[in-house]
Amino acid sequence: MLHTPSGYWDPLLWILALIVAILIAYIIRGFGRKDYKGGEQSKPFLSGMDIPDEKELHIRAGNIYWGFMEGLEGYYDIMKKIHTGVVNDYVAWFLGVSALLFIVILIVGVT
Amino acid sequence: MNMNWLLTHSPALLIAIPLLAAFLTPLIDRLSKRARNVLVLIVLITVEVVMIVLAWDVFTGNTHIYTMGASNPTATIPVQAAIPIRIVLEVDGLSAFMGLISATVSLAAGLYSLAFVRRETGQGRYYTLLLLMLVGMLGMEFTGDLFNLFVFLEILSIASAALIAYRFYRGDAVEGAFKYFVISSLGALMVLFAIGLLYGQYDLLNMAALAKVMKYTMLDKIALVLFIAAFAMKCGAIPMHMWVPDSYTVAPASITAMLVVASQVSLYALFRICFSLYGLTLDVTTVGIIIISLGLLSMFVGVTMALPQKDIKRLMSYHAISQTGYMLLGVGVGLYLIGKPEFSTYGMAAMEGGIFHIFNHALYKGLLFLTAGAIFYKVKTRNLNEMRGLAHSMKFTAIFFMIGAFAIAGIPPFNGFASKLLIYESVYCVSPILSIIAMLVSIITLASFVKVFHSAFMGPPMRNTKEGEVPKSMLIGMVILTVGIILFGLFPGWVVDHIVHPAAQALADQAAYIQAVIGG
Amino acid sequence: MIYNIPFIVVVLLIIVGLATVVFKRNLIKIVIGITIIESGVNLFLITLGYRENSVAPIYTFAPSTKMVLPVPQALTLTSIVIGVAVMALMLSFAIRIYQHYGTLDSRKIRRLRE
Amino acid sequence: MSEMSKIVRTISNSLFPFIMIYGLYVIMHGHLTPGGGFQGGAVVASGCALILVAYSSGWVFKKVKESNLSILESIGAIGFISLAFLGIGVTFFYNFIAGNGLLFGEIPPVGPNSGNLNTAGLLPLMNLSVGLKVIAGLFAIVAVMAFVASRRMRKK
Repeated sequence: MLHTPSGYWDPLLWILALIVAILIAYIIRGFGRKDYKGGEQSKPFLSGMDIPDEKELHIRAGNIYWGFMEGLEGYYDIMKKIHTGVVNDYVAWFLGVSALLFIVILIVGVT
Repeated sequence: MNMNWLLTHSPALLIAIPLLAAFLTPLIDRLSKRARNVLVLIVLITVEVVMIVLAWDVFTGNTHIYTMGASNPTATIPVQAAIPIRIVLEVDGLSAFMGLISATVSLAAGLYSLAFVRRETGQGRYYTLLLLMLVGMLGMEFTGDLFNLFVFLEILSIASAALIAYRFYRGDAVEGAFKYFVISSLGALMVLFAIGLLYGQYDLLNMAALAKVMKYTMLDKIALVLFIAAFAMKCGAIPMHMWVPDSYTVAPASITAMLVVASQVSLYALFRICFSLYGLTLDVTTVGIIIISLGLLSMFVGVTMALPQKDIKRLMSYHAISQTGYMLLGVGVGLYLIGKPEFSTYGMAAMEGGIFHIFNHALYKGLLFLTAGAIFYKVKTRNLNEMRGLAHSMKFTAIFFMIGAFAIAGIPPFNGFASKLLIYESVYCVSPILSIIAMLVSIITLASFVKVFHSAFMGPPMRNTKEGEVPKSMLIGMVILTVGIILFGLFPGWVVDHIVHPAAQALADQAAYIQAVIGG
Repeated sequence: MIYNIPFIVVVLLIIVGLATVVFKRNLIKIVIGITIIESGVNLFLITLGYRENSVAPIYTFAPSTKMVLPVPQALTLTSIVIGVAVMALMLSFAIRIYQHYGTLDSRKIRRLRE
Repeated sequence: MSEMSKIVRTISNSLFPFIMIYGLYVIMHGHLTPGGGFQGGAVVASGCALILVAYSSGWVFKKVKESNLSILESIGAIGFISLAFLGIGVTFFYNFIAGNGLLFGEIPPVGPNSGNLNTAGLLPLMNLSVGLKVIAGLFAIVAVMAFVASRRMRKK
């Protein structure tokens, strides 16, 4: 049992709760109709388009989260510009951060 | 050889045994490959066992001091002098904690290497350098002497650079190694310069003795800036992180797991210098805010950069940066609150969370890199676009990957959740925004590992790969880390009370650190 | 004043070295830049141990005057030894990179990026 | 790199023994005068580098194998650490043969003196092993680099 500032965390208790929850879910599932299967609804639905052969269907990594990347395009453009891969720039970033820390600790942080 | 003798000498033995074995390896390599592997394994297991024995003793409250070459291991101050002159090893809670991490991950990486580098040439040198990396890490953790810290830092970075370039027949491996080495030797030189600044003022190199007389003058501030910049760069804090994905990607997977720990050791050095060397003389608010903001930046930029990556190891290296951010955040909040009334509740919890996260991260990120290596071993590519359906043939690897991914995303009941919970709850005290960002980062982490799992393991099987699982020794290496993750996940309370709390206490209590060496 | 000149040289050396590493695109020149910084740091350490009107810390026929501090000299020596290893490794990386990429221009050596 | 002219070779032949002796002197007197294992080793290795420049790297590799050099290097390192291990009855690196009157075991005289070689216990032995490591290591580095460079030149 792990005591945190405002409570506690016990994984064993959590697993117990998980098992109980799964049991309850299984019981609720048991109320369902057994014959409610097959037909149109069990087929995959892809925006009304034709489904390619199910055995060969696999979304490539490059296409996952396409929308997210598209939405944050400006941010990712900046990031691409920063990550040049030139070793001189790495050193320049290091020196830049050191300079910033100099300013913060030596000038701003007066005790 | 009784238990007491072993305990007294264990700090020196832990550094000396791998060092001796490192140079024996190339000789034995010429006689027999099998004998070399056995030697390396025996040494790694010995280090792990001795480390557990030592750590157990340290966690019960005894700080171990070892003075090299003195007539008595605890005689830190020679009779003729008033200050510590010899090299002093000081193993307190945090050192033992970090040593435990290094030994465990090295053992897993060593086992994994047996099969993983089987087809490569120059294995004798590979194991030499692997043991030297272990020496560098343990040395940096145990030493109580600033210059010695620099020496072990350089041993660590030279060994790491040589190992990153281990597949030298690939151009990108050498490129990554060169980039890593340029920036890390520059950082090490800055550390040396800072050590010179401190030595020039106080004529001391021993950290405890320095801490006692530290006045926080202008030169001390300059030294502090150089230390923070160099060690933050070495642990991969954004925006000085660019070498991390480059070098982690091209190194052999077992070495990448070690490199993760090497970064954590730099993090240890950063914390050690902020807390034990400067301590309360420091302007804790400013430095705390600096470390917190480095942490936030690392968390957020690291995870968002990980999301679009197509190279599996590159993606994981960006996650390594983002997870380092959690540690910086947790311990930074601790530093920010030190000396304030909230420290005993929230500050301590934040530091426990940050330090606990170091161990958790070493375990699950090591495991994830090892699974990435297993995938590379099988399909000979790191590109996620070119792989699919690997779960059909690599069932165990898929399960290990899933456990690692759940742990890194902070899904209960794995270990990542426990440390993240501590961090979320305690940084809330400084500002609720910190907690919100931390949770957001966790969600994006899960999202990107869903992507990896989907594209590597799901879908129809690949046509032109061999069936079957990776060799047994690789699986054993992964099992060690998986068992660690599950145990730490199921018993977080015990771990925090008996392992993490002494480590955080050692970091927070500067007076005890000084007293152990100087006395009085 | 005269005893401050070494410190000025130290700062100059480090700045020259950093400028070399940041602005020169040739890998060999980057290695040279690192070596210049290292020389600067070594000079700094040696200068720290200097005491006015004192002799080298050798006990053979030592006159009974002050001696300069031997510790910074030991530190410098260690740092030089490490520097040799660093330079050898970096140069061998540069040789390997030249074999694979056919160039030493750091702008063209970036298969790893983003 | 091809062989250099006869003049260069003759002069390096005659210089080589002196450089060797000087380097070994620096290693042996490491505990008395400035210098020691690394410096002396570097001097010896630079003497070897002179031979390397005068007679091509191919010639040198016919005489010495790189793998033998790395064995020597390992032996040097093992010697150093073993010497440190020998003191573990007291502490690691404990100088247990200083001042016991045997090999390197005399107590150094106090005050200005000409220096006694037979003092300092473990230190001269450690200097010797470091010297061995540095000679082998530095010579291997220089020779391998010269060899790689000359091979590339021939390819062009």
